[in-house]
Amino acid sequence: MQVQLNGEPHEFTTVPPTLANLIASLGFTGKRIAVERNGDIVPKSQYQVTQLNEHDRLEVIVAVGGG
Amino acid sequence: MQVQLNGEPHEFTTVPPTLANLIASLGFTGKRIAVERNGDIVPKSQYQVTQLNEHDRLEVIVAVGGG
Amino acid sequence: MQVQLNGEPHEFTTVPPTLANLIASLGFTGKRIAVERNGDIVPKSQYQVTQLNEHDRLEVIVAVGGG
Amino acid sequence: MQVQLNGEPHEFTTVPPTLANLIASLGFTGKRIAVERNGDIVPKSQYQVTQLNEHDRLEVIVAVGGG
Amino acid sequence: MVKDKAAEDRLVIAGREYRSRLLVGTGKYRDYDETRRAVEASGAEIVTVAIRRLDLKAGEHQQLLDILPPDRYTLLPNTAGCYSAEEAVRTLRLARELLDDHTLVKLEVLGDSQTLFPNMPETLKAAETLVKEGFQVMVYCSDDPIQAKMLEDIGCIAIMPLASLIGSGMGILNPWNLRLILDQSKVPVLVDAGVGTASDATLSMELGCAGVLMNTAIAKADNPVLMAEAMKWGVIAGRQAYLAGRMPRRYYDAQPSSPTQGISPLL
Amino acid sequence: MVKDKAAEDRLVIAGREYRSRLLVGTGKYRDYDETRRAVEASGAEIVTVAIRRLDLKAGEHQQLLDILPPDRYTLLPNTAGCYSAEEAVRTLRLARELLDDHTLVKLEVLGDSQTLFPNMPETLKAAETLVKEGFQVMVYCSDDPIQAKMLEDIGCIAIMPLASLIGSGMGILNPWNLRLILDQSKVPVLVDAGVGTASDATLSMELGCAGVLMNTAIAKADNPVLMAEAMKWGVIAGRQAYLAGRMPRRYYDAQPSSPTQGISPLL
Amino acid sequence: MVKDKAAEDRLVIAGREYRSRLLVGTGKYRDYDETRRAVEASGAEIVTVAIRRLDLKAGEHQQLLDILPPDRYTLLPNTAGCYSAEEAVRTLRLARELLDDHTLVKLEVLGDSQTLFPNMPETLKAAETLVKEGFQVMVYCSDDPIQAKMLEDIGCIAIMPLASLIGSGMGILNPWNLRLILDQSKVPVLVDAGVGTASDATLSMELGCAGVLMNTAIAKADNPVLMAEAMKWGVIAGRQAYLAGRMPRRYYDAQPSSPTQGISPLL
Amino acid sequence: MVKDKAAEDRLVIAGREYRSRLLVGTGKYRDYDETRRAVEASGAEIVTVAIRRLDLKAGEHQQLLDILPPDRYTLLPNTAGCYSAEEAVRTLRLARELLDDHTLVKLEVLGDSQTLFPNMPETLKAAETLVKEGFQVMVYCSDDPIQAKMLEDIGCIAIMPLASLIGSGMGILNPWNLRLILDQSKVPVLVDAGVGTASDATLSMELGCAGVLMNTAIAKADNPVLMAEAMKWGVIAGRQAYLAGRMPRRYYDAQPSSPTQGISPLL
Repeated sequence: MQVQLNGEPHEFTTVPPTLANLIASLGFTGKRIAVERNGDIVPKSQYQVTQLNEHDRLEVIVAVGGG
Repeated sequence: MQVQLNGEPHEFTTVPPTLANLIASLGFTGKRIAVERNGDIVPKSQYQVTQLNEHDRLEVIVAVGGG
Repeated sequence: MQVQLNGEPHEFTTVPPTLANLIASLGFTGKRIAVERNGDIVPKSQYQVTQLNEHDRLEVIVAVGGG
Repeated sequence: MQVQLNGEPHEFTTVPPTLANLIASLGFTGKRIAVERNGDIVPKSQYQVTQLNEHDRLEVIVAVGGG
Repeated sequence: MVKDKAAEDRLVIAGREYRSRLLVGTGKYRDYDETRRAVEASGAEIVTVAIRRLDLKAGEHQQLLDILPPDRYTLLPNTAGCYSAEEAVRTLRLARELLDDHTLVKLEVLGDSQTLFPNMPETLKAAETLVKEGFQVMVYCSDDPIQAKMLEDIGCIAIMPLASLIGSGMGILNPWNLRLILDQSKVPVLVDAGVGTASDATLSMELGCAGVLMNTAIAKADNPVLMAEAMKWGVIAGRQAYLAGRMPRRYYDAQPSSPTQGISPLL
Repeated sequence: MVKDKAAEDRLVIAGREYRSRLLVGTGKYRDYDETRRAVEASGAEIVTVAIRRLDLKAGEHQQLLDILPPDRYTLLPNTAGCYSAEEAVRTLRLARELLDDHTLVKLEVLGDSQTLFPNMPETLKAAETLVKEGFQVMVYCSDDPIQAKMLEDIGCIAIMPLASLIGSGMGILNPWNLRLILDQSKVPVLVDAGVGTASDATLSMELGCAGVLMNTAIAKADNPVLMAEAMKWGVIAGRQAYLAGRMPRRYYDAQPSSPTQGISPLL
Repeated sequence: MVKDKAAEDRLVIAGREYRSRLLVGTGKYRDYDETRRAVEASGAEIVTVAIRRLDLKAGEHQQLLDILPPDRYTLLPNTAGCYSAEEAVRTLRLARELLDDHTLVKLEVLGDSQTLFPNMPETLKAAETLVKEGFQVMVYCSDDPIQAKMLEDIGCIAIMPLASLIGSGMGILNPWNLRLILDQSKVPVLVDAGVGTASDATLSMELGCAGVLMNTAIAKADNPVLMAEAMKWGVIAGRQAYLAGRMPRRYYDAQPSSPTQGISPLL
Repeated sequence: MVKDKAAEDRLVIAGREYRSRLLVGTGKYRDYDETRRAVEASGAEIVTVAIRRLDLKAGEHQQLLDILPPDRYTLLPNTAGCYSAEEAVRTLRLARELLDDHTLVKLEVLGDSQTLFPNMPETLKAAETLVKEGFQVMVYCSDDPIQAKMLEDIGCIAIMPLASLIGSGMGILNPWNLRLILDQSKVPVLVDAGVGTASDATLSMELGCAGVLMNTAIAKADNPVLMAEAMKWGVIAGRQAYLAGRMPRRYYDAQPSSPTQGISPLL
């Protein structure tokens, strides 16, 4: 399945294709991130139950140094 | 007839009760003024034909020193 | 015996009329002062042996608050 | 005859060897200059009668642009 | 010759050329005679006037406009005293009627009566309406370069940031923000408000401003007529210095003004 | 009428009256033609010149003095380049001879070649000698009010503190010290050195200076002739503003320039 | 005793007390270790972070939040890089989710990428939305007192005007406008942006600011960790001086620090 | 590690190391208790005292020296109130006797009682005599770099130019002249006189001064003890900022503190 991840095409094969599994595949389980799916924020509590669909646009957001 | 002139009650008896006559009674015929009647600007060309009514609110405006 | 002390006449009767005795009479023995006699500094070590004369001009100097 | 002119050796053959003649040879007769000879100012009125000697140190001075 | 360029230098406002880059207000003078003499001494060609209710109790006065012949001065009606876009727009519509379809105006919408600092949101709103209605808007504004750009994009024909608060005489408090506005603007930028003395005007022009608008600095000088003339020369001095291109600042090693060669050593 | 007082305002130096309060140097120009045009444009009536050895290798040049007709300009020979009282005194004795017993001079004794800051002890020494020898000494000095007073007490006829280093164009770095000198002096105080642009000149005059002397700011502008004219107006502007008496600075509560009465409320 | 009042002096933000009045950013450091050491040296308790896309190509990095233990630091997510209200609101909603319903945020909406000057209309719009959504908004803004008041009226909990442009290090360009904002505000006013060195921070606090927020001045010093400590002391110095109440400025007649009585005349 | 260098940073005066770079005077306090508490709070290790006639009418007072234990403070007797080299030399000879052959002194010779500006010719003369007599002279002087150099050449061990007039609290009026003195001096340069608040001290240190000497700014604050502490931190802040090396000033194009990469566009 292909999704749009942070503006780039991203191939993703884990099943089931939940957001939690995608995050795990990125190595970010439990890390402090926020996720937007097709323009809507997905609460952390929903990662397990959020099924991704082909062409979903995902933004994974972190805190970085800034002033 | 009483009108509201620049926020004050103003008694006015000339006939016909045109705006031109009111202005004349104030000694401002031909002077550089602007007039607002009930919130609308009355063009100079209409002074002669503008009949005033009891309780009309009139503003007579001039240029003064300012920065 | 009268001396000029810090610009004022000062009567002084102790004998012998040494500088040390004058200082003692002022209550300043052992205090941090400096003394000028007729324009010359008298070292502390000389207070005992310095005989004062009538009309000597003495300046007794201390440290005070200053910036 | 050689003189020191403005710090440089200067050969000078006119006779008589007056200061006036030296100035003439430089093309500065009547121009606004001042002259120092061996450290002393020579007034303009003395140029004609001032005989130069071998090794005289002469400074010819002008006004130039300055702030 | 380069100097001729300065001789032909003109301020262009709404398509009209002006020799003078000093614009003056007409408020706060002792009387209209002093006003007239000061305006004359200033050499100004554009003169601001305020729009107010006729004072009915005051009797037959001389009118301000009588001392400002329209063939000599371009009048610039302002919206001083307006605290909202609505009031300002109404005032200038009245001014347009008053001055026979005159459309060149100075917009100012104030934020509060203590500082007379501009209310920028209302200023932007009023500017939008006025430009749509065909006014040529010279706009008093803060020294915020972003909002200055918005005003220019709306179509204002001159941007007029305050140097400091109206009537304060504090001079240019933030030349850096003025600089930003000057760098970005394609319409004339004039300093409006805050000038206190001639050097403030000179400095404004040296920064590259197209002109300076002032009132209190002249009217409240001990000798207004003389100060008006001082301002005339101050603006010209600053403009010429700007055009002449100042020497670089260089702290030191200092540069002698007289030649270092040819110094005669002590004999 | 008050303005007439300004019209009759004159700078008095050594008993002679001058209309212009701008004094200019003649160094650092491209050529004597530029020098002449800039000096003319400045309106200056007192012009400084340096005293140097005739350059024998240079051939038959135009002389500086040829472009400065003595009936038009008062020459002010200086001691630029002198680092001791002895050199300065010698230079001015030569100048006196050169200019046919001319006694009005500008004394400057420099401290080092990097800053051209005055050497005040040597300046005091030279001033003493020169005054005794009958010179009328206008003296370049630091902005130290105590030593300025010493120079006045010696008999110098004008005190000329630096605004900032010679040739730096940094403007007035310490107006407060200038203020002290102005408050105490009974002879004219002129700013000498440091002016970079017209507003520096205006500001100097507004502080109450009797005049301004400059060279580099004009000669090293991109367009010296135009800058010379800018300086002329800048000095006049500052002088008139000083005479006119500026409005008081008042941060806020700001004072509206337009009347607060008679504002027509929205109907 | 009066000094104790200073000892108990606290900055209160969103109901929480802080000892430190220095807020620091975390951008522009060489690496996270330098970031950590500088933040520690600064003594800051409130630390800004930016919100960005995870960089997928960068591999397994240390995360910024790992070096900022939440029990030690209050995080202040910002909207740096946002040029519209919409982007800023979205960014802070993400931050709220990211930081587990954290609502204390720094709003900044920029006007353009060259100046990073705030876009005030968009800032006002975003503030309105964010306050309605329950955010506690500390807002970066221009030094316009009228719009600062609007932001306060909307419900922002801290007003944070720029001293000068972000990253410029120019210090406080217009202390007078800051003064106006300080005089009128009932919420804390912090200087945000423009500080370049410790004295800028000290001065900000002396003006009466509740705190100072900075980033570049520390991160881009030659020695960021030492500069961070300098800023800590600079802010404390300024705050204490403000609380201590400075001596009046009095130019002269100067006041001797040593007694004028009791001076022994030369004998 | 670079920070350690700052930790080992010491002021060296007459061969002795001091941790504190703040020197304080002891005049103008309400009483000796306040003096003691303020001096303590300031962290100063060098403390100036004045030399005066014992007041015979005053009865048995506490002596100033009783509150300044010599093992804790280095005393710095001054010549405040002296208007000639002769008086100053005499005063310091008395101080030497008074303090048991103490030779570290502060020389100041004043020009007049209204400004307390230094009399530089007399200062130079006194310095010459004192150095010959074995004194270690820290010298209060004007900000004239040439005469500062003369004082250094005479053998003064510290150059202490005024920032502004004694007791004026006007801060640093001419940082440029200070800069010249700092650039040329091989002995410590301390700002003496004129500091009004903590930021003045911070700024002095950032310029590169070795220390700051003050009195009125502390003693005449509303809360002298708290201001003394503010000055302690202000001096430290300025010193550390100087050592840390400030970021470059760059007006714009401004530099964002947050990364410009990785900004998530609106979807």
